Amino acid sequence: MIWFLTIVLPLLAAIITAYIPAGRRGSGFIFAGAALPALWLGLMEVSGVTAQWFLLESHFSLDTPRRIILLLTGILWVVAGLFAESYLKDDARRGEFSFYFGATMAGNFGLLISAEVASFYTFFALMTFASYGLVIHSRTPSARQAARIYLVMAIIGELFLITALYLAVQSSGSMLLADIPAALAEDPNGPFVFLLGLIGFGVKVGAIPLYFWLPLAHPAAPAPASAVLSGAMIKAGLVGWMHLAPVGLVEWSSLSLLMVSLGFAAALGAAIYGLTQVDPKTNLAYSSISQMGVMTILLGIGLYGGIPARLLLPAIALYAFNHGTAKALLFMGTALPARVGGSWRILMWAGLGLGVLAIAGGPLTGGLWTKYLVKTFLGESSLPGGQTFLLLLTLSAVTTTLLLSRFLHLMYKIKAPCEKVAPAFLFPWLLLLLAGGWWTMSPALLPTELMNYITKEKGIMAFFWNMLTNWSALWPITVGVILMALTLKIATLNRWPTKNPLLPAGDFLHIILLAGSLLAKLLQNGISLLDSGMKSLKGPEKIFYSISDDKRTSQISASAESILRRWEFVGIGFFIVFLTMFLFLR
Amino acid sequence: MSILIDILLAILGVYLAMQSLLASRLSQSVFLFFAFGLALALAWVRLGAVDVAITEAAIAAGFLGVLFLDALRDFSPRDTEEQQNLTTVQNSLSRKESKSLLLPRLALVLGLGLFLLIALEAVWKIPEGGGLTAAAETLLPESGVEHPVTAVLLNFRAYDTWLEIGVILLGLLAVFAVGGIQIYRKPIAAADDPLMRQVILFFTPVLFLFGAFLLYIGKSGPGGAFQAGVLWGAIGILLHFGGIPVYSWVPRWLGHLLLTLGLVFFLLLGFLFMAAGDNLFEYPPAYAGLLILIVETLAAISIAAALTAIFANLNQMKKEQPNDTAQK
Amino acid sequence: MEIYQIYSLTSAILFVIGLGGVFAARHFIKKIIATIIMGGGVFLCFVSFAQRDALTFADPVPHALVITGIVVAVASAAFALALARRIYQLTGEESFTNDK
Amino acid sequence: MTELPISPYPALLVGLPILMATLSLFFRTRGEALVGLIGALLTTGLAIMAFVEVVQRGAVIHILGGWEPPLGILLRMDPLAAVFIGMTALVGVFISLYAWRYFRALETTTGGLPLFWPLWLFLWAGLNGLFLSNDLFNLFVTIEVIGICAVALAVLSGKSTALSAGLRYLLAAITGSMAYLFGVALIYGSTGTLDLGLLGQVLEPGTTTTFALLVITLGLMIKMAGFPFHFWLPPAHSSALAPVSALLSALVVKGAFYILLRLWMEVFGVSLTYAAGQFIGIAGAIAVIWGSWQAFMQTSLKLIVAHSSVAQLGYLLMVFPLLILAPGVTADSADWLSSAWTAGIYQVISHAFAKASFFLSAGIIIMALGHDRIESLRDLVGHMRITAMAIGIAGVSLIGLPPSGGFMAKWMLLKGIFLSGQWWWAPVVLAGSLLTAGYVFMLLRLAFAPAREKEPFRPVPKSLEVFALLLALGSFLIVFPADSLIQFLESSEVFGTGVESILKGGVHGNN
Repeated sequence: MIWFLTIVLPLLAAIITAYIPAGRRGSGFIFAGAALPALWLGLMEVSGVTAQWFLLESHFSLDTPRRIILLLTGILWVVAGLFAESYLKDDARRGEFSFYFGATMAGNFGLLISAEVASFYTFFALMTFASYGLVIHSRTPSARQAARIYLVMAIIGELFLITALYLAVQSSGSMLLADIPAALAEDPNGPFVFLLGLIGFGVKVGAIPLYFWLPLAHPAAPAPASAVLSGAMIKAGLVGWMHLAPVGLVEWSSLSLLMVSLGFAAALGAAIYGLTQVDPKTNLAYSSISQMGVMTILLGIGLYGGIPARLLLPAIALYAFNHGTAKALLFMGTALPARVGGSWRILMWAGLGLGVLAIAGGPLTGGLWTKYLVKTFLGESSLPGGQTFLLLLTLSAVTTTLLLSRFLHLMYKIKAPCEKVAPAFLFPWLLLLLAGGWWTMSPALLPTELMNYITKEKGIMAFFWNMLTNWSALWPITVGVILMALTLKIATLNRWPTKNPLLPAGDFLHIILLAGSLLAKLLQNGISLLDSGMKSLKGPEKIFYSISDDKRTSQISASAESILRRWEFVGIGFFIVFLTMFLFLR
Repeated sequence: MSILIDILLAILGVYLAMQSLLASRLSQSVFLFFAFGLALALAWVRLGAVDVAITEAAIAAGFLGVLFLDALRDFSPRDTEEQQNLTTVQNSLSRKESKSLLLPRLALVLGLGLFLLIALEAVWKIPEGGGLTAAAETLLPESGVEHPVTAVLLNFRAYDTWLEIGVILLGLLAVFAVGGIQIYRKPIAAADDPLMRQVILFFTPVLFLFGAFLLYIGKSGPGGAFQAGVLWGAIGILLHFGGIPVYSWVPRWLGHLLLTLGLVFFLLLGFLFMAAGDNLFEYPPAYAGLLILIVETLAAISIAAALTAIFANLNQMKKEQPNDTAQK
Repeated sequence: MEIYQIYSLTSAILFVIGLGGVFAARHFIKKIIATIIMGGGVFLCFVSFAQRDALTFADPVPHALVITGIVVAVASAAFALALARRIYQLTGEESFTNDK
Repeated sequence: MTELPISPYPALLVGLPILMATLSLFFRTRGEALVGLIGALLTTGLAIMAFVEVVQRGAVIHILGGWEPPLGILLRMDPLAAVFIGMTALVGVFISLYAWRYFRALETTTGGLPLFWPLWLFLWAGLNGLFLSNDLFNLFVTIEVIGICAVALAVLSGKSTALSAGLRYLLAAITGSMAYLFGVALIYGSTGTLDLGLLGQVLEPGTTTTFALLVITLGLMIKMAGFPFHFWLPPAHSSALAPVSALLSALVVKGAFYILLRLWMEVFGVSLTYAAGQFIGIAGAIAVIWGSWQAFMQTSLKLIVAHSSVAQLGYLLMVFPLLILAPGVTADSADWLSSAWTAGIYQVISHAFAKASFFLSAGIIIMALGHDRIESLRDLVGHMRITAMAIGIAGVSLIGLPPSGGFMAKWMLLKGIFLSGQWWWAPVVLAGSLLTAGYVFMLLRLAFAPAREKEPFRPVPKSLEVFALLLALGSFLIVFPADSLIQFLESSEVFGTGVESILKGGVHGNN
């Protein structure tokens, strides 16, 4: 029952809240209530169920990594729901927002608890397409552009991942997701199928080079939606990877190296590119890409063999949990500085600071612990160049700190209101603090096996208070902060852009668009369709539209159709079909 | 000797069919088509299918011929193809078009030729099937009629026949539908011509009796509901010509009753026996002959009414001003 | 060569003529006539087989089928004629224009 | 044959709608609509009862006149027919409700077009008769009933474009049925029977059978607008009134497909070859691509939807290559047959729901705007939320995104394609989906876009919008009983069978 409630309640909430008249309150609590079954499932272990009447017989169950992520997701949706109620109090389209919000929520929960391919894909698609409504919510030109690109990328991603899932089902001979990794490990085509999945889910994860929609779409949505997009939904792609990856069963060295190097490229590159941005939300989006890079690295190690899935996957989930709560904290935090005044600001800054520390893996935070997990596994893997990777990981802590202190600086520059006020959504936000990354160390989430493996009987608290680990976590952050402080204080070094981003957000996209438009131009020249020319660089689908909207194209296809509509040609078609089939049948 | 007649008849049929499509004047086309229908009717007679011959002559050649002739008044009297050829000469643009059509037409003819060869082979090589003559012969005594074709039509395959009566009604509804949104209008009578009226009034009872005879004889020989229906329908059409629009005299409800009588009675009778535990259209053998005669009579009335109404509607299409064009 | 074979071969020819007429004729009326010629071919085919399978009487089933078929064909032809006349009345077109 | 239980439902399913149709002729506009609607509701109820009967008792028959085949005619309602009849009833009842309201709204200007009701009920009877029929000639009569009704409905508006399209449609339909009948004549001549069940046992391969198969197939392909015979469909479907367009594309074209499927699988197995199946598949594939592309190029809503029908019907033809096995493959070892059948059935049902909803929505938009140029769809979301939602949902089902019936169909089709190793069809399915996504999202993008200038949206009865939405939702809801539906269908004799094409002559056969 609770499994169905997990999905049905958000859908109900979507419909109910869409009809709450403007000015009335309560949508927040409805959403919070709708997420309760998910929280319950995240905390308690409930045995799975089978629903024969849904799709092609659906199964719902959870394993440890997905349970962790479900808990994270549940928490984020509760908080975002509460936050959204007061954040969007005066928004004209709040009903619509609520509808998409609830639908996305149902999809997000559903895909996490699905144990077989059909319902997983169904809910994945529901989440993907419902969140289109969240991205386009503000209807500003930039939101529209972001939404369009989001949609195009989502469809491309869906195509890849349905193919991957499809082939995986073929190879395993069962619809159950749990059977897939073992089957792929055996299958000679396994790496290829996994690569397809890597691309398909990579769109959602924001992996290099498929991430370019993300810095546009995440900031475009309203703050609570950005928080769930970046905190929870992005993890859905990760879950997809985890479903497909035969961790610990294979030694696919090239795929593993590919994932690790792409992960590092994301971890370092995105952080550095993010520094050039001036919008705090874009900053955070790049940080998300960078952090997802770290998770990509972890999963990549798993494909090299040696580390069993029961240790590695929970570790990835724990890392995701820490990042998700902290990132949601920061995203929602972007709404705060302009509305929080007086002494409330101390609380706000404390929260933001804590979030930044947690992501950078600062001392005495949950981030420290999860980063330690990464380090441990990276050190233990037999991957060539392991030591270099460890060094790079430390370096990424520096760049992350740089990026996030830049974020804090940008936030600092937002003008505070004069009077001493605190908006209603400060409180749900504070609630998120309670759900912070420390939970990753609590026995409720941390599997005993993993804890024993890492801490070697010393216990988690001994680790937590260990001076050495705390120190080694502190210095990269200090370096980062000092670097940022120096560049800000010393005028000659202060080259930070203030008005416009140094480089456009969605970097890679512009290269694609450029290449695409060049290609389109060539195509047009080639078939002498150069008539309208490329008017604008609005989106990849424009290339298609520019061909289809061309007068010549429409003339040609219309006249072709009108030829097919003439009786003489229908007759010729009749005889061609007749004679061909006669030959085939004789 | 007799085979020569058949060959000549076959050649005549093919020639008339070709000519009616190739004729340059539309009126020629229609007349040749009329002749084709009669040639076909002769062919049926040669093949021993007298029922089919009567039906063909009455409906396909007769009724349809009248409809086509009536339509001729409507279309432009000028010669369509000829005129097109004329304009082709004058207009270089359309000459171009006809040139561009040459290749497709050649391809079409080639395709037709190959299709014909294969069709001939298929028909030539047809294996002996045996048909259902034997089965019909054994079951004929149970059917309640003596003529096998009537037995098949109204008993063995009564379902097809029932649907077919429905199709005639549908044909009328469809003709109504073409009239656009103004339906159920009263037809307008033709010009008054006293001489013609007299002639027609003279023929009316003759036709009626002949129809009734065909209906009754259908039990034991060629004839039956369709043939009788067409003859009675011919009365309505003739009266319409003679300025006596029966169709508009009849009140609306009666008109509809006549139109649907055959179909509905047929079905209700079937339902009645179905309620008694039989299958649809299953008659108790003892009453089968009588029931079939009643069904046939009502069906003939409905067919006659439908044909008259179809003709009346088509006939007055020309006269009616297309004033609903303005509403477009 | 049996008598029925003359007619069954003729039926194939008539069918092909009708088929060609439907595709190649321009005027509405001619297209309609072509469909009826097609139908005539088909019915001839049926009846020729009835003659072949005759015992004490010719096979009655094809006869009945042909009577049904003729009536159905005539109903559709009457409908087509009504359409053609109405189109001519409204637009003055006598054949299909190709721009649509 | 007679061992199957006898039931009165098959006869009632044909008789009742015709009875109500004739009854409705006796009333004036309002009364006629009321009688028509009651008739539609009664027929739906009857269809549901008949469906339940088949669920409980398995396939049932009705021996018309008490004469058994080959002399008599048999109506047979097996699970496959029951599913088609049920689909017709479900889609039909929503369209009827819509039509009732729609014509009430039009009453002031046009007199309410009362002919719609008798014609629609006749059409319904024809469809039921077609699904039930087990006799080659009776099938001809039913497709003629359907054809005349369909064309008469299509020209109801009386506009010259509709009339011209209607004549084209009618001539195509007559040509198709005459070709079909020619094949029937040859088959009767060579076997002496018309009953499908008996024919399947006695038909021998040979030139005559092959030729008969071809003219029958071509005739039916003209009727179902398979490529390259789709020439009549877009003008006819786009120029008809909204409820009529919905009926035509949701139900009428499926009738020809149903016969084609049953004849190929049940009767003509002896003379089919693998290559012929592939060829039909190619025609379907071209239809998918061409129809979708044409839909994409159109600028008026109804034309988009009509061209999309061409593409969606192409998917149906693509089922055939999967059902005809390569030489050397036996039906027992071909484990994709069930998927291919499921794909076909689901494509039929989901397309019926989605396309009906699409056309009904188009009707609403025409009623509100007075035309259906797609530029005017701008800000549809703001004005007609429900209709926009219906278009979106129906569009998603057409694209084949989950969890719609369209997804089910495409998923099963892909499954069949990969299992059978005929991977070359897969790109077509994907490309078709992509192009469909192209025009559906083009519409949705416009629906979300802000209006350039305020065009007056006339008020439209809310219930119309609701019926369109319900149909769209139906295309999703049909996924839920998928499992039991397939199980139910599997008890049908023909479902899940394939044709083994070994040693049947032909290119892959005995040379």
